[in-house]
Amino acid sequence: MEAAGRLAKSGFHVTLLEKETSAGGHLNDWYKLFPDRRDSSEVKRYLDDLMSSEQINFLTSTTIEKIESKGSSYSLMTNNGENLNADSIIVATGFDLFKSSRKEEYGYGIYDNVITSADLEGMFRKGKIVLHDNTTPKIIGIVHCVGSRDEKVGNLYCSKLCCVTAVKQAIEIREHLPESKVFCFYMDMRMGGAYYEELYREAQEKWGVNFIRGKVSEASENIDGKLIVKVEDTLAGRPLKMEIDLLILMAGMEISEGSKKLAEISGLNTGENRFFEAIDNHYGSNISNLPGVFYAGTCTAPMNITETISHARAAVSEVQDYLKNGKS
Amino acid sequence: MENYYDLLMQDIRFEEGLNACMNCGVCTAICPAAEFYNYDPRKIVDIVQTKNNDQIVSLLKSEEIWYCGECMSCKTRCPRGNAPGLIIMALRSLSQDLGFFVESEKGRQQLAIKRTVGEWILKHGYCLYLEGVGTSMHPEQGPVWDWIQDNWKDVFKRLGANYQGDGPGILRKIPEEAMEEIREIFKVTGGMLRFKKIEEFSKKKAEELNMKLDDGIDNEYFRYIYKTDNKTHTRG
Amino acid sequence: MEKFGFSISKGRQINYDSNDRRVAEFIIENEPSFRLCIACGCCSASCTAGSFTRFSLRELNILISRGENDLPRNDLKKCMLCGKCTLVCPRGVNTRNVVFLAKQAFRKFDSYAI
Amino acid sequence: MNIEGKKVIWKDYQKEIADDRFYYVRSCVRQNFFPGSETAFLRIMRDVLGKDVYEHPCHTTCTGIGYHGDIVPVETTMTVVARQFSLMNEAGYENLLPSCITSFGLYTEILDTWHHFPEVEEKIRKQLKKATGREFTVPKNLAHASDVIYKFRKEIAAKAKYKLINKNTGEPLRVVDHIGCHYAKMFPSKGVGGAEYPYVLAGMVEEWGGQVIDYPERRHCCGFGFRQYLVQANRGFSIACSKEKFESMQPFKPDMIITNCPGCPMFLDRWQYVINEIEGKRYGKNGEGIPVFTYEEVAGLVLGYDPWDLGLQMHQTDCEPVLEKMGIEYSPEDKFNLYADKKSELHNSFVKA
Repeated sequence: MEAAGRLAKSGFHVTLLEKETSAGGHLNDWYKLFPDRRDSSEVKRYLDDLMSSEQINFLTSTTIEKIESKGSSYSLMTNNGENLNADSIIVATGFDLFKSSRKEEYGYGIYDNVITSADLEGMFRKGKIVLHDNTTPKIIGIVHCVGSRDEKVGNLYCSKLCCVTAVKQAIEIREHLPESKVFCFYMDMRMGGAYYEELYREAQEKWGVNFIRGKVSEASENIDGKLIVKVEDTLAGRPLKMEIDLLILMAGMEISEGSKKLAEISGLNTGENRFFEAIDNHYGSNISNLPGVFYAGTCTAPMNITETISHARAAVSEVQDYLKNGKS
Repeated sequence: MENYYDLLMQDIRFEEGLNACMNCGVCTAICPAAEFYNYDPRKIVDIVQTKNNDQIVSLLKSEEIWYCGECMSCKTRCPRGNAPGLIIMALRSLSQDLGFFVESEKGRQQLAIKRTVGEWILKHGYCLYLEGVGTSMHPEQGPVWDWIQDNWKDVFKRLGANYQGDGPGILRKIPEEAMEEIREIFKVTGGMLRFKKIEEFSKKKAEELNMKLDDGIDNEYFRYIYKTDNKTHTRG
Repeated sequence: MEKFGFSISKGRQINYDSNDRRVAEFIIENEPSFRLCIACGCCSASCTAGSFTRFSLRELNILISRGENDLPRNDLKKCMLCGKCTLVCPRGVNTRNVVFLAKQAFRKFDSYAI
Repeated sequence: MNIEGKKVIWKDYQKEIADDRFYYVRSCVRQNFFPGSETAFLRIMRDVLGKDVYEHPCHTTCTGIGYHGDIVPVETTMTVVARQFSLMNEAGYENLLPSCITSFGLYTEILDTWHHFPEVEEKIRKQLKKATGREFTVPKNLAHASDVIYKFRKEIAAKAKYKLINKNTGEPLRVVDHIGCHYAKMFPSKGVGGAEYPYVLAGMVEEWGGQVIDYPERRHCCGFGFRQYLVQANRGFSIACSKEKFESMQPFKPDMIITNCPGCPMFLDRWQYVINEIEGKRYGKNGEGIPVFTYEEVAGLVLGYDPWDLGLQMHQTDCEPVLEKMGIEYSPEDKFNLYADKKSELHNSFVKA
């Protein structure tokens, strides 16, 4: 959306293809953003305003079925049978949240009170954090690194944003439910963004969130429907077992299904982490292996919103440069 | 001093079991041994991956490498594809090959296993031998086991066994030529050598402790290693 | 027990649900910085007592906050209250006061004093 | 608990199980403690399902207990296993069918190691040749005996005389399934249903009318731990593991436990007796224990075999409460009767087979 808006402002004719019925992706599902916890709708509004240009042809419920190089341009065929011609393409196919049921030992989809970070955002939107039986949870556990840093699910990388999401959500839970206790189970606290570490400190200081260093090994359900969590408290060097009312899985980021399909039909390169691979990680992170095709955002790696918007702007600059000078 | 890390690397299980560990503790969290023994598989993996020779020697002589039950629950969960259980098996093998096992109470027990299970394999072709498992050494087998032992011929016959008989069937007598093959395999592949080392190092230890160690299981040293629990291994 | 030659082992898991966390709560109430610990180990590294005996403030802080009081109860005796730990803490935890309060709390909640 | 979630996972773990012509290898523990189970298994396979199951008189232990007791080196174990393969080749069979879970796990692990380290397999070939003059090819299919019963659970249900249903209440029996650790924890894809929610026993129980109960320590080891049981000084650990499981399952009021590993049922059975002796505690209803069964015993009961032909008299924890609930016709006074008429008939039929 950022790239489309910016390009339109510069006078280009832009066609934006969106597989859903509206643009915005995961931003639509999130309630408040880290680290300043502003409402996600404010960022969405900014993007929508950018999109209001008449230079943008916005096609929803549209995917690409075929992509062909026609000399110096590309011909795209959509699922609606439409043929589009483009001098340049920006790929902004985003990410999918890791499907938490694949971490079988955490019982997502089996145990009623195991939910994901995305499910919790839904609860925040409704203003009600409740268990499956509509009662209020008292002890809440947050599991970091679900689907990240884990060879068992084929993702060796860190998704980068789950730690800060966990801290943000822990604070929000404490705000909503002042009587509750929150436990974060982490391997390393990776708070590498502006004001992330400060948020972590606030969670400890102001909100009394508990942090236990250890990867949760399994969750199970007892006769009362409570979850039993097994973890090693590695800093104490002892295994630890506790009862939890609600367990929240911090689902990591994976290449989206849409990206996978695009990679198959286009010949765009993907890396070992299965995200799209740019020609250079340092100075060419927008540039793909196909001339005139550029990347923007989380289709190349986990990124936060700030980074995604910056990356999109950089893609715009690459497109401009390409159309002006580089096209041969 | 030998480089013990290199020696461990000669064991295929060590190579399979050790990748880079990030100390997440998922193995300890699920480990039955860590739940009851003063034991932390995460720390063992962390020590061996440092390749620190002194620390590895300490491990080879320690009690803690003998706590694992080899259930392999750790392997299911490790996010880095390690198998602490396999690393333990390599450590135990090396500890026996070098004679370090007699330096710990739990390590010394290897002789008891060799003289029961080990001997039974070579004599009878199975790891267990009905007449060797009595309630004097296995009181937990209970009154029903006494009844079975008193009447084993009839009990086993009724249940379709072919006890010490020819041909196929439960607890049959395995033909001598087959047993000879098994013994030959033990000779060729290092099984006999392992047994010999367990015996020799144990005999030395028994002398050092001034204890009697004859053949078989009815002697002072065997009883000592079979029954001693100095109560430092668990919390209570 | 004699009959079988062994007794049933007791678990050593930290059982958070049944542990007594009154000592931890007492410390937090009187020294809220206790919560800020990130277990970096600076306190243990600079600890005078820790360089001569097996004594880790980092570990004791964690154990107390989990309600595992047995080791801290006895180990805290080793602290000489020199205060270096407080000086070096990157999170501003007043560890010296934590030790002080912990001793006080044990006196308060335990039937026996340290 | 949402069973649909489990079904999704079960779908992902469908292993290949051979249909016929099996090469059976016996279990050290099962032969000694549950001989009736191996007998029942072969009866079911041959008489009920009409399968060809061959047993070579010259086969031996895989050395599993010695291997996991760490007295047998890995290369020795691999070579003994290679010899088992060689005997199977000699008999003209390709589908290996171990009675033991530790064997099954070990065979799986060795085949995996050889796959990743072909030089190890080469070395073992040379050693086997040197020691015995034998050569071998690896099995085409490897399935544990419980996999095969799982595969034919519907055929067994079709011929069932009894169901896992409480005859008096009409309610399904509440069954705890305990899977041997080495069944799938090392290689989840080699177990029916995977490592976290194995379906191999649950599938049998459901098919035969019972209800499987999940409880927090479901995946916990029984505590055998090889050396942890073999040496008396270590048994405090072994029993503590089983106790952990009993304490965890008790609130769910299970009627019985079903197992697929030879060792687990023996420990879950005997440790109940010991806990009662030491602490005066029992985990079943009305001061009884919780009866523990092998899957062969359960299949046999469902098919209407005499409980004493199945060897239930060898259990320390009484099985009668389950026999009563299922409405099985049996003769209580024959339990310890060594000279019951049936024995010779059964014995003869078996030896002939």
